[in-house]
Amino acid sequence: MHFAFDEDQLEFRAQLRALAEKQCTPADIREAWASPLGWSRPRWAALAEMGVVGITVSEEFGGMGLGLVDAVLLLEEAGRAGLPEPLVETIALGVPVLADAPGQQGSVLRSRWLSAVADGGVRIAVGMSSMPAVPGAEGAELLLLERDGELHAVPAAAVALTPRPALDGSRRLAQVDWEPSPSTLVVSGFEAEEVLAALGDRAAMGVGAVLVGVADRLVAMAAQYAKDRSQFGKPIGSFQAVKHHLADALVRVEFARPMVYRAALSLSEGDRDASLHASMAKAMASDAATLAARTALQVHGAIGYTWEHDLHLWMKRAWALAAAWGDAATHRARVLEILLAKRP
Amino acid sequence: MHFAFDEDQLEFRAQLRALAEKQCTPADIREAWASPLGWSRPRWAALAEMGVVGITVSEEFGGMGLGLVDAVLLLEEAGRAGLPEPLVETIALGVPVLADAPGQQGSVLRSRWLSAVADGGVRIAVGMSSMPAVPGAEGAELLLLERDGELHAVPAAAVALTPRPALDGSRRLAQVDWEPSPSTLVVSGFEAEEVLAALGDRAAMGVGAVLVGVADRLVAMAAQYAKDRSQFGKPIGSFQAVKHHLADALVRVEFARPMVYRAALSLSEGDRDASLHASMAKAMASDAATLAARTALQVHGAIGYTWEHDLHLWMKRAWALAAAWGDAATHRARVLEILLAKRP
Amino acid sequence: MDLRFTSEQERFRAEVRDWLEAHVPSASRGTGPLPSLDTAEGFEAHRAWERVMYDARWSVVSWPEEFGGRGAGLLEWIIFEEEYYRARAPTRVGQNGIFLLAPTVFEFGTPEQKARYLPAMASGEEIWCQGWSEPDAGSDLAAIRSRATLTTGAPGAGTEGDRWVLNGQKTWCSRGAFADWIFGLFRSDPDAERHRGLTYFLVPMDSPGVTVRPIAQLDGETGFAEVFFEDVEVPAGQVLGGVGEGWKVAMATAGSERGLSLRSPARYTEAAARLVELYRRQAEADPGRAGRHADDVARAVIDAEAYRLQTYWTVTRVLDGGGVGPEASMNKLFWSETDLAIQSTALALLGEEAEMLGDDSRPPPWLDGFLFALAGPIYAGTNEIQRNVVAERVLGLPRA
Amino acid sequence: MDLRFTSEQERFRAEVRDWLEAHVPSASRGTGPLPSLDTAEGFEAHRAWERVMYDARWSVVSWPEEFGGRGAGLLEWIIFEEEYYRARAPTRVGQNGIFLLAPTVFEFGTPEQKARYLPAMASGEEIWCQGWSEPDAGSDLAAIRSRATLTTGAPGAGTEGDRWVLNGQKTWCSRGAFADWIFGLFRSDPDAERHRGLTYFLVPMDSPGVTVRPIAQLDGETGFAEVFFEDVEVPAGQVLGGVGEGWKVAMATAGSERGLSLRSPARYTEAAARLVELYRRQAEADPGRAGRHADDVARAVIDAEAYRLQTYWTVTRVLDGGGVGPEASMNKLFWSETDLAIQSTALALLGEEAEMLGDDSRPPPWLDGFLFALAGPIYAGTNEIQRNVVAERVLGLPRA
Repeated sequence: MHFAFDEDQLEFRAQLRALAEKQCTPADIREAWASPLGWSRPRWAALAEMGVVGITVSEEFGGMGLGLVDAVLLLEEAGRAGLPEPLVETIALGVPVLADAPGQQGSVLRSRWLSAVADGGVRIAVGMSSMPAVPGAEGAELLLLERDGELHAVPAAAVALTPRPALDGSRRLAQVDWEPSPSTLVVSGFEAEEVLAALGDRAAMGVGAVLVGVADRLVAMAAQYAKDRSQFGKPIGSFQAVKHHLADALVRVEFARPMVYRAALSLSEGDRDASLHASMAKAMASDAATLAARTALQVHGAIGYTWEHDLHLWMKRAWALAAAWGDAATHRARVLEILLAKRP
Repeated sequence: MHFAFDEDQLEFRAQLRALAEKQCTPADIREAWASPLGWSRPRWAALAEMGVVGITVSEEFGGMGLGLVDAVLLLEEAGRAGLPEPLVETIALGVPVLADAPGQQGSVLRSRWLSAVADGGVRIAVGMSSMPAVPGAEGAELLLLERDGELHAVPAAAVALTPRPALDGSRRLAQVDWEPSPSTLVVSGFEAEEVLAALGDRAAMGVGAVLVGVADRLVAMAAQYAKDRSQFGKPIGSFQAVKHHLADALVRVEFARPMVYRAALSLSEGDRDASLHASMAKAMASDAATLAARTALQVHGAIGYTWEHDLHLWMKRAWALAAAWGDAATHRARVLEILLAKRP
Repeated sequence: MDLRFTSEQERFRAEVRDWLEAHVPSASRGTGPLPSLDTAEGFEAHRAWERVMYDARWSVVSWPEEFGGRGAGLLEWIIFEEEYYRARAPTRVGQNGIFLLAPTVFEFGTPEQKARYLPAMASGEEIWCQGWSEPDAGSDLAAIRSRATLTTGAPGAGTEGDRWVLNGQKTWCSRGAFADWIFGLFRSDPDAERHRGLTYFLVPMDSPGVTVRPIAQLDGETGFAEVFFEDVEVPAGQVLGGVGEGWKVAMATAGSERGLSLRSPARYTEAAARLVELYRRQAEADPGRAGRHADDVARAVIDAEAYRLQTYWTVTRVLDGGGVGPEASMNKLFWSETDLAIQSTALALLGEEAEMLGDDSRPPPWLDGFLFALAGPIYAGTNEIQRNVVAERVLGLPRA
Repeated sequence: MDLRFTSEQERFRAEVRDWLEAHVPSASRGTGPLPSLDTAEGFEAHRAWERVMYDARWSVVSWPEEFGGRGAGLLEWIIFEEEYYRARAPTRVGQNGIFLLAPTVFEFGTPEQKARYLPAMASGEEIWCQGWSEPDAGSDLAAIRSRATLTTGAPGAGTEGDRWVLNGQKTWCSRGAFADWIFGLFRSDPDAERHRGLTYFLVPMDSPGVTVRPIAQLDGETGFAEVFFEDVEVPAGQVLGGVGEGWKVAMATAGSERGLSLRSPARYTEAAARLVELYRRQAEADPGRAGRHADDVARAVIDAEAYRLQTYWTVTRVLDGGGVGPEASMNKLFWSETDLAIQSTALALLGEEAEMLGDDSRPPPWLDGFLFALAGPIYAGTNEIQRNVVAERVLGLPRA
């Protein structure tokens, strides 16, 4: 029992934080929102250079060969920094699918794509048929797409995209038109069910990690504002209503965090309760981020309601990700379902 | 459109309030809790004398011949006063069932019971087969009991009671053993469905009215305590946390109240949306009372957690009635069901 | 106790409904929906709609006929609003003037002011924005620092009588980007105690010295603005109420904003009805998913209905000669939370679709409604301030 | 990162489990459940159980062996607690002493005090109650007025050295009705500033001048008491920590109460597991009704698990040499709200059954648990106080 990160993991996060402080200021995020792509190729390259993008790619293909426990701290940091780059899909969803893809097709996929991912030249988008549109489809070189319970790996050249803009300016959704074929098939049948379930669990954990980072930033911004802003002759943070709002939000964030870390651990260890843990984490992270957004806006008042204030850059991320890959209610329903399936 | 009570109605409430101030002090309530019956025969007689007990009994049988709109204000007052007497069952459930009972049996029931109700000599208890026990069964002379969708009127002599004490010392529940017979049958079949549905709606409204009164009293007690109690050199009511807790509770009570009044109006007018209105009222009243209890206890702190402080006399009533005749979630589910059944 | 309308009121309702049915801009008629009123084009389109309403005497039904109204009662006003929302008619671009300023003009204005301002307001010829908040006076409204200085006879202008010179800055002026006039408070006596020494002014936005900086909201559009005043000259006739009486005058207006008149329940009951329809649709597609939000749907619908009934309750009291008082703060808490509950629940029902913008890159109705609802607990006195008011003035708890 | 226990720890767990299985009072063995510990009879039955545990060295596993413990680590303590709650073993009647006082004795006690008090506490021979609050010192604990006056050589008593005379009143003393000893703060220097001039005393409840007034709780039983002190003489050796150091010493204890040691997560995870079983049962009987509370069940279970993980997170930090600090206030907020959520949800699932007492006229387990949970947000520092602490000491917001 040692529920903590090791020095290397913390050091890696510190590096990412340093990079983000330089290359991902609010002005940078605004620039990304206004750009055609929604994120920045040079920043992606820097993230690849640092090893972030290839963190889960095995060393054989030039990656760091690390696992989800290493990745979870970086994803949380990505949320805190407001990184516009769609990291979760590549790091926590796409690479592990390719790494585990069975058979000859699996080997082919790995040699074709994994080195390029680690080099920063390839981004992976992931789309389920239940999704109204696929996040990060534009700018992705490889799309992992589910249809009728089968999972396919489709190169960008083989899909047609219809952009569907979203409230968060760096979430570039698109409807994807494509045709499944034997050459794109990664896995089908019962095996696909397992792969897709694991994918969903990793998405819940990965998005949950980003949400915890986003929530943490929202609370921090609001606390800072509450110290700086005065009304009635004193900082608004000295009013009990403001204090209690923020304390409640902070508590929800702090208790969501270890749940997300544990989900990463269980997923990386193949724990038989990994799905349970992933859903618990996403439920808490979604709610923590939603509450943090609500609280931060209320503490800021009108200024937080403006486009020119930076708060909305994180609020909109919180709302979008809280609903992505299953909202809190969905994951709570799944938690209860899993628990009831266990005989006491 | 004139959504208000008339002078007579307000005057009747004032009389009941005056009676309660004299005859239903907290000490009186404690005495009732400690008594074998859970309530007081002399007080019941006083309530009958004033016309409260017979408010819905027609003048033909010596009652006031008034309706549910008149009764709702008294039931609310009963909640505010913490009256231990089980008024709802007699006034809002039993009497209207007897008044509308069909056929020859109906006439027999009315002549046998209604005058005695108005005189204060008869109390009516009501039990559905879904209930774990029947409130007010002990001390009732007449029990209206449902089994297999039929409604029966059973004199106390024909039932065997097993007392099941409850947390609220004046709610004397009992399991009732009885045998349905043709001579006890009031209504069956499709007609019984309607009678039972209307009974449930009146119960939701009536219990909702008591709950609003209880909630109102809880908030008032807590507000008074917040003015009287000092910590850190000032009244605790000057702390924003206490203010905001109480403001939130008050708002829920104030907005539940007109919903209950409207439900009474719709039920008395046979409005086709009466069930919808009754469920809306009970949902709001249950939640308002639960929140008021929670808030009042938190504002009082440890003193409110004691038996010797009066707060628990109302808190326990709030908890019991919030669950009786369908809790808030049950009534919300019913509201949505009714709304969806309407075609847009 | 009676919740029915008279047959005369029902006839009034039918008349409103018929007129709206025939005139509300709509896609089927090729006249709508109007572009967002937070764009220059949309603002003018909404202004034109105000004129259409005014010409048919529907823009200010509760005002006296001489100012363009129908002298309708409070209940008729509520009926009008119910029909207006049911018809999904355009947002009232003139609402700051009509709902916030006009009650104050009726109460404090001179006959000349009433004649000068009210008809032009009712017709949409002059759209008003509000000038309450300042950068350092938000929740603490009495901290206003914008100044009004009296000068006698402006130099070289050949004018008669007293004139005031305004300096300072107002912010969060709703509709400020395109409005014609602004109303607001300025400190006319710098030595007086905070709540005193304020005066209520009416100022044309095209006055020399007025600069407008539009502010983009969460949706990227300029629903409000900062307004800067640099030696803006205003004749004495543009003071509303007495000099130094501004706080009292403004509180009357704030009472309108927070209370009954602006927040017609129809808005929430209509939104709640649409929420039920959204639920029905989503439940047909995926009952399990929708069912997880069933309780929230019912809760929101019930609260909207409770707001409606509370309004009838209050209206009855007002018609019986009573007042509104600090209960207005309860209303504000309730409608703002109800609105947010309705809109959040709708987004939850929409799930992953909720974040998507429309083909025009604008938030579609539910997302738009959610963003709008988020402002509810903030403007017109934050909900924290309202809870203080409820605790202190309704429950009698001591001030801090 | 590793959430597994070592095989040695798993052996420890097995040993605990086996012992508890063989010894926990139970109906099947004819030894339990014990009567309520808030009755004289139940108190003694619980005391006897403490002795059984002590004799097998299970009563204070984390204490050094010389005082009756096993010198077990923090993780072993958590394992022990997990098994203790899983076995549904009796509530610890000695918990005020073991969890609140003992950490303070270990930190501030003299060797003589440790030897004198700890083993008797561990064996249940001496049960302690706490004397923190006073009628006018609740949330504002530093407002304590009970006095301690120094006298040198008590008159006619033939004693040696300094003695203190205590006067005043303590209230909400948990277990106070039947306890043998009380620990608490008294004002030893009336002229010092509020937080100074307090001294921490250990006092036998049978001292002349001590009067106990049991206070009945919501369930009618006397879980706490008022304790009156009238010229109660206490020798100097019963001061814990330095004279005038009482606040500092007490805060260490309060830290234990609010923080990690008292609130083992097992209590909540076990309650949550029972909640799932209750849900299963109710859903079999009436899936529609139970389903309406499914979301709350899941929420409560998830929060209980979050509390468990947060505890592991904190324990790891402590084992790595870190401290707990103001995060303890977050824990207190979280466990108290989680407990209330679990218990309220259980009552909601029980519906109309929830209000019914058992055949012994006592609240049955869930109702009892709910009543108990209601005290959570109040005692050990109200949740309002805890939110202040979190806001000020974790987020750095300014004091009022």
